[in-house]
Amino acid sequence: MSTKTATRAAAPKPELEPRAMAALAKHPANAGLTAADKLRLYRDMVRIRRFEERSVQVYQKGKIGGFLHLYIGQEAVAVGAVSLLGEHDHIITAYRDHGHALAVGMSMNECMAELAGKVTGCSKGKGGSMHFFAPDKKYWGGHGIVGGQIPLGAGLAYALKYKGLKGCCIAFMGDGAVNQGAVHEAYNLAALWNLPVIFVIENNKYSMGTSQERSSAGEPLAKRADGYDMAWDMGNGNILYEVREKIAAAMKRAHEESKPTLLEIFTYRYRGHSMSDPDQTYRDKQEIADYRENKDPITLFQKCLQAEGVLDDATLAKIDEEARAEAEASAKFADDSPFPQPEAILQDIYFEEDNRTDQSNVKGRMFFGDSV
Amino acid sequence: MSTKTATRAAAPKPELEPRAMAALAKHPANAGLTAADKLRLYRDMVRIRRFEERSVQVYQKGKIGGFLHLYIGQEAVAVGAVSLLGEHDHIITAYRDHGHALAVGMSMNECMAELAGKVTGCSKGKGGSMHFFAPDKKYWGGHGIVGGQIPLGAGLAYALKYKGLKGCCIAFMGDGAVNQGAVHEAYNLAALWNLPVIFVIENNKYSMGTSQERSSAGEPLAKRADGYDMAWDMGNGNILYEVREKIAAAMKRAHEESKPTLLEIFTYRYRGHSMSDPDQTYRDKQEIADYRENKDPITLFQKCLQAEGVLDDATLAKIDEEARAEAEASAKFADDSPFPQPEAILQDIYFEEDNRTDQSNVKGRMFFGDSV
Amino acid sequence: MPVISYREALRQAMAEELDRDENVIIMGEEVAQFNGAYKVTEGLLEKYGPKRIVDTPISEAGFMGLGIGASMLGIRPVMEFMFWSFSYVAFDQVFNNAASIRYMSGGLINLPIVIRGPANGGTSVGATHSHTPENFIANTPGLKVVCPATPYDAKGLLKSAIRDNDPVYVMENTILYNDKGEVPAEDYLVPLGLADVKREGTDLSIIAHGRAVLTALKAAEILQAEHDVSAEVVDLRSIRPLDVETILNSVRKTHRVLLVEENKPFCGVGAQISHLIQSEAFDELDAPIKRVSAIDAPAIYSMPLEKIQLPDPQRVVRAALSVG
Amino acid sequence: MPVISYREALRQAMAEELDRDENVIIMGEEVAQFNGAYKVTEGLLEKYGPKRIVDTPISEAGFMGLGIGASMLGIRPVMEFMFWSFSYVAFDQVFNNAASIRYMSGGLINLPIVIRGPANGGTSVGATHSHTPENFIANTPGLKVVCPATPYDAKGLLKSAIRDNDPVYVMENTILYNDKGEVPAEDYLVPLGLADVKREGTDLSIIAHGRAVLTALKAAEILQAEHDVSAEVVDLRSIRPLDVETILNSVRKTHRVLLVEENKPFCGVGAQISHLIQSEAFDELDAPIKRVSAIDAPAIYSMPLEKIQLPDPQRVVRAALSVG
Ligand SMILES: Cc1ncc(C[n+]2csc(CCOP(=O)(O)OP(=O)(O)O)c2C)c(N)n1
Ligand SMILES: Cc1ncc(C[n+]2csc(CCOP(=O)(O)OP(=O)(O)O)c2C)c(N)n1
Ligand SMILES: [Mg+2]
Ligand SMILES: [Mg+2]
Repeated sequence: MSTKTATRAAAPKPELEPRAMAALAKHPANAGLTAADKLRLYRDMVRIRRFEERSVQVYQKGKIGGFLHLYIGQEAVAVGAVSLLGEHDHIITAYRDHGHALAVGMSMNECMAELAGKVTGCSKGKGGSMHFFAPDKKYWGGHGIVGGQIPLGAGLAYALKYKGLKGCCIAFMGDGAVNQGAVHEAYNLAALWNLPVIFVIENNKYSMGTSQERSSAGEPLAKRADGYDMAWDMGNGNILYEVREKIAAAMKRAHEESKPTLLEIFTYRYRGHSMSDPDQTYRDKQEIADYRENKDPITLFQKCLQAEGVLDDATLAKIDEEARAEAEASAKFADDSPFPQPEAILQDIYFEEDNRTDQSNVKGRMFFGDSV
Repeated sequence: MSTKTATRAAAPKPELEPRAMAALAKHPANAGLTAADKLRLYRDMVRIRRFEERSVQVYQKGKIGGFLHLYIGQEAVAVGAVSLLGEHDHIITAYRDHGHALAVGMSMNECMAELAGKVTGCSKGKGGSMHFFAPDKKYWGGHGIVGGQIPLGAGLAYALKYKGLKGCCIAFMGDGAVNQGAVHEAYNLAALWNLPVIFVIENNKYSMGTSQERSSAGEPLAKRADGYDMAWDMGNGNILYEVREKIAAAMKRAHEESKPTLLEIFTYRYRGHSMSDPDQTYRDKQEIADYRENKDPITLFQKCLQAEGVLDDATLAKIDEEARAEAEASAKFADDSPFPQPEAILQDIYFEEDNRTDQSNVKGRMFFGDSV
Repeated sequence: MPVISYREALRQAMAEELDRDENVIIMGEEVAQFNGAYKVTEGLLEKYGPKRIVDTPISEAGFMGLGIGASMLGIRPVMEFMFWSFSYVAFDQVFNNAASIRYMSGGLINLPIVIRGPANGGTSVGATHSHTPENFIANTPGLKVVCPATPYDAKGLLKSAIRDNDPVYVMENTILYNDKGEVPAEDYLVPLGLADVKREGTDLSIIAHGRAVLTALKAAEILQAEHDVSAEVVDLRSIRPLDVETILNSVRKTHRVLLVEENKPFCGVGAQISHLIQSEAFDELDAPIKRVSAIDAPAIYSMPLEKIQLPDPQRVVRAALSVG
Repeated sequence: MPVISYREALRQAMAEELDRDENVIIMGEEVAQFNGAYKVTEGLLEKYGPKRIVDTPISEAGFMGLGIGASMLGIRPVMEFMFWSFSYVAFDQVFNNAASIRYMSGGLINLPIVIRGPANGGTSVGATHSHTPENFIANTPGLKVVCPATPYDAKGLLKSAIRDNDPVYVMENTILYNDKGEVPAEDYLVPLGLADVKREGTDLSIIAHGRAVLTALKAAEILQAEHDVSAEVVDLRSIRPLDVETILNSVRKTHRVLLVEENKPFCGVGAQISHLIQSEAFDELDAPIKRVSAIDAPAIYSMPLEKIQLPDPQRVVRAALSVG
């Protein structure tokens, strides 16, 4: 039998001490960043924050249906990871998907319009908050079933490997998703077949109202990778440079060895699980305040860039203003956009129906009951 | 956060060296066994072997439908584990379930009749080879879907704990079952809620035609328990005393601490996956011969009992003869028994239908289409 | 009679059965400390404690299997799927274990488990969150399924389900949770398999279940007021067992049938009822049976579009008028 | 024309498509080294190698999700469920991902994946191993489903399915694998959604799919020989899309209908066809539509009983004679 051992972090240590930004800046994953790059990273986080805040108002006006899960507090994870994506690298995530969407370069307009169920939305108003997609930006959603996207992420990596491309897939999930069986099946498949996939647990401590302690035996959650001899590591998700450091190492493993990694990134959401969560029963106001005041990823990175001399007050104000203006404009864009036509209900279900010709190899009736 | 660590075997070592029977005999789990006890254990293994061999002939005469998965080679696992069950201890297993059935005390008659689809079968001919049940003997089946019985086993343990009984459930599965998501979900639930359950992987090296190496990343399979801070251990399933030693330790943990254990017991099946497996593509004849000749659990225990002076040649012959006769009689019993009446098709579906009275709280039509 | 919400009716049903039988437990995601994703179980943890009101990890297959296993030993778990859509990850446990074990054991085992939760049609949560698989459940011998439309039925059916000794699905509806209605203070049961004529009529039978019953009732009012059509509304309440007699009696009276459901059309519940009526009351039919279902697409997110996708009173009225 | 088995026809379909398109891969449990649990994929590993013929662990949800994910990037996986019954552990991946992603992305993504495997009715494998969920699949917009009854159709439909750019279920049948029939040597396709009148008749339309077509054909012979009844047998071949025209044309000719399927009755495919016929050809019907399905219980193990439980020619004959 084989005697391979897993690459793993030295000591499981769930509550990570903040590491010095200055040192992290010099890490090879970050050392090559230009001032412009750093400002773009900063701006991307601010854009997410402002977009989410603006969407709250749209929601409160009753213009967004169903659920709205905000990414506020977690911005450094999506922005840090996405900033490393190369030509053949792809991502997929769960329903808390706005941050990733904006980070890959989707416009606020198409995102806000999607929230409002408008035809100008990224999914033509058909997917909603939980189901954003931008395949052209190698962003494969936006998935509502907890853990259900993780086998898909393994499949994207499988396709890349099959095609001989030097790429990988980053598949994000929450800390609550680790207890879905399909996630484990994907761990095993990825390790068994050496797939270039990076599983990222965005551990924000809670799945809805359930703390990690109440849902998951054993910690850190990433050490479950050991059972599959899969590499794993942990990182502080409030520190953008650290996210990049950890993702870069995993990407290297994926690109060069075609091997998977399970990364647990510690982060925090300030708002309730979704807009409908009263957020009263399961955590301390003090805990939230501590994160907001002392560990906010945007504030930490801002201070760091100020210390590095990359960010001055005027630029800071300008970035913030632009992000606010863009968010504001997107709310207007969404408002001004039309809802889809009723006929849209029966479109985009089957490729072959949407593109049916006389030559099509599909006959017969495809839809039943009333039409629109 | 908690700092609990798992109880675990010192060193993962999948290919276990045989341990000296004499030493194992003195282990507390075995020291109390009387000569009569030991003969009964021996006899139970022989009964399983003879039953399975006899069923092959019945199958070859075309009298058994569907699949027939034989337990030959694995007898020490079921017999060893079951021999330790106390008043409130229960078991559940997969479709390779004849050995466990006989070990808990089901008669060969009801088992053979079930294989033959007869009304005298343990499930009245409704379950077949894969679905034996004997709730009165605390044997909860016999389950056809790989891994599907493992959450049920956790549930049986849950019920015992809920009722305040000092019992446990032993839930058996194959090495191929460990890659089913539901199994992992059950691991987590058992560890999180401290359920008195013992998960036993009967690792016979293959799931159908797939070797462990080709299906499972990481070894031993039991170490996946680490991810859940669940205790785990491994044992040599060819040595009955060792099976008892390992199960006894896990039962102690279940009974006294109400904690789960994941046990990986190494064993081997001599025959194909089922009677329809040509057994040509995936393993060496040599490997089979080696197990049969050098590691057979019955032969090893026989030699041990002979060395202990517990088993003489006459007794040995008598046990074997009686088991053969019992198996022979069961084949005749099955043959002589009638098939169920057609009406049986629509019985035993709903408790409330089977016991419907005028006072019942169920009205309306329960079955549709043709009746019988 | 006290007027309470559908949500409160369900909660009362659980509380009363928790009081009555110590083997009854409530289990599911967020049912305890969070008071339920839709607050149906609010206050139960405080009253009954964590032994009986149990929060689970997000492991539907695992905890559903666990509940099924526990029910074999006499526990009576009332399991919550937060949405029906999430039952799909636990499909095997329900269909291969809950539905089949009694049969495969030749009747040695029974499984007194209740599986409840809401459908989400009309709440703009998209395709992954809006499934209504009552037709799948009812297709499956070994399972029972009820779909209450009113607070009275919700309480009476859930209590019957908890006392029933077989697996019963109680399929609720998110949009109905706030609906109010009269519910007796004293103990009562609504038997499984008993339909309810929610409105008497003579010209047409509208047969529906779940929220579609309310849509049908609104349509019946419009039909009466604006078109002088007297529609009878039959609420199936229970899909399996099915009250065939009440259905056929209504057909014998009106000779015209419209079936309404929020499910997708192909092999939906309406298809089965349609076949049943034409095969058992063929000569009573004066016109083809019509159906109204969700427009045959995955659930769309966009709010006004989803309203169009689901049956609404106007579409039901149009369909009713088109029944020959 | 060469006469080959249903099994061989499926294998040829896969081999030809593997040759035609390098993005086609075969994946499932025991499909490669073991040559397939039912030997459908025998020899493919040897010919195409382990990159394209891939054995998986027993992780249906995981590998089905992986196949779906890979199909988003243009791989065309032909996934095998060893039995349909095992698809239940992967139900979520199929229904929430394969069926919904195109829609939820507003048409940006398509999923050219084939999911194939056998139903096991009639092989004495018991309730957990005998499910036939074609009605669940067909209920679900976003999925397509075909059920070939003959070697010719098996090959032609599987090839069409592999070239189709949407998720297609190809639902085979264990008992048919050894059946022989004529299959052209040259490339051909059977379009999805095209029914086939397998026998012409004038007195009664027997409409069936999958193995029930062969049962219907045997019944039709008996009806002709012993009862002088001329039965037409319509093989649906495809459930979704559905060839409504061929169905209705047959009804317009015979005015009497019997529906046969191996599925359970409640909300089975026959229920939908029944509704469709009565709603679109009400006046053409001279008698109520009858159905023959599996007797409404979990699949029984006992061999002679299972034969009774499933539709057999005699039961079909009796039902046919009872059609008014
Ligand atoms: C299979 C399934 N079960 C339950 C839900 C309902 N649900 C949606 S989000 C959620 C909590 C997930 O928490 P986590 O994975 O930690 O992600 P976070 O919300 O913290 O980003 C639950 C239970 C679901 N969407 N899918
Ligand atoms: C979910 C599911 N997938 C596939 C199968 C088909 N199948 C039956 S047994 C088996 C192999 C199981 O191997 P293992 O768990 O090692 O048990 P063993 O046969 O060695 O006792 C497979 C793939 C099944 N019954 N259930
Ligand atoms: Mg979380
Ligand atoms: Mg095995």
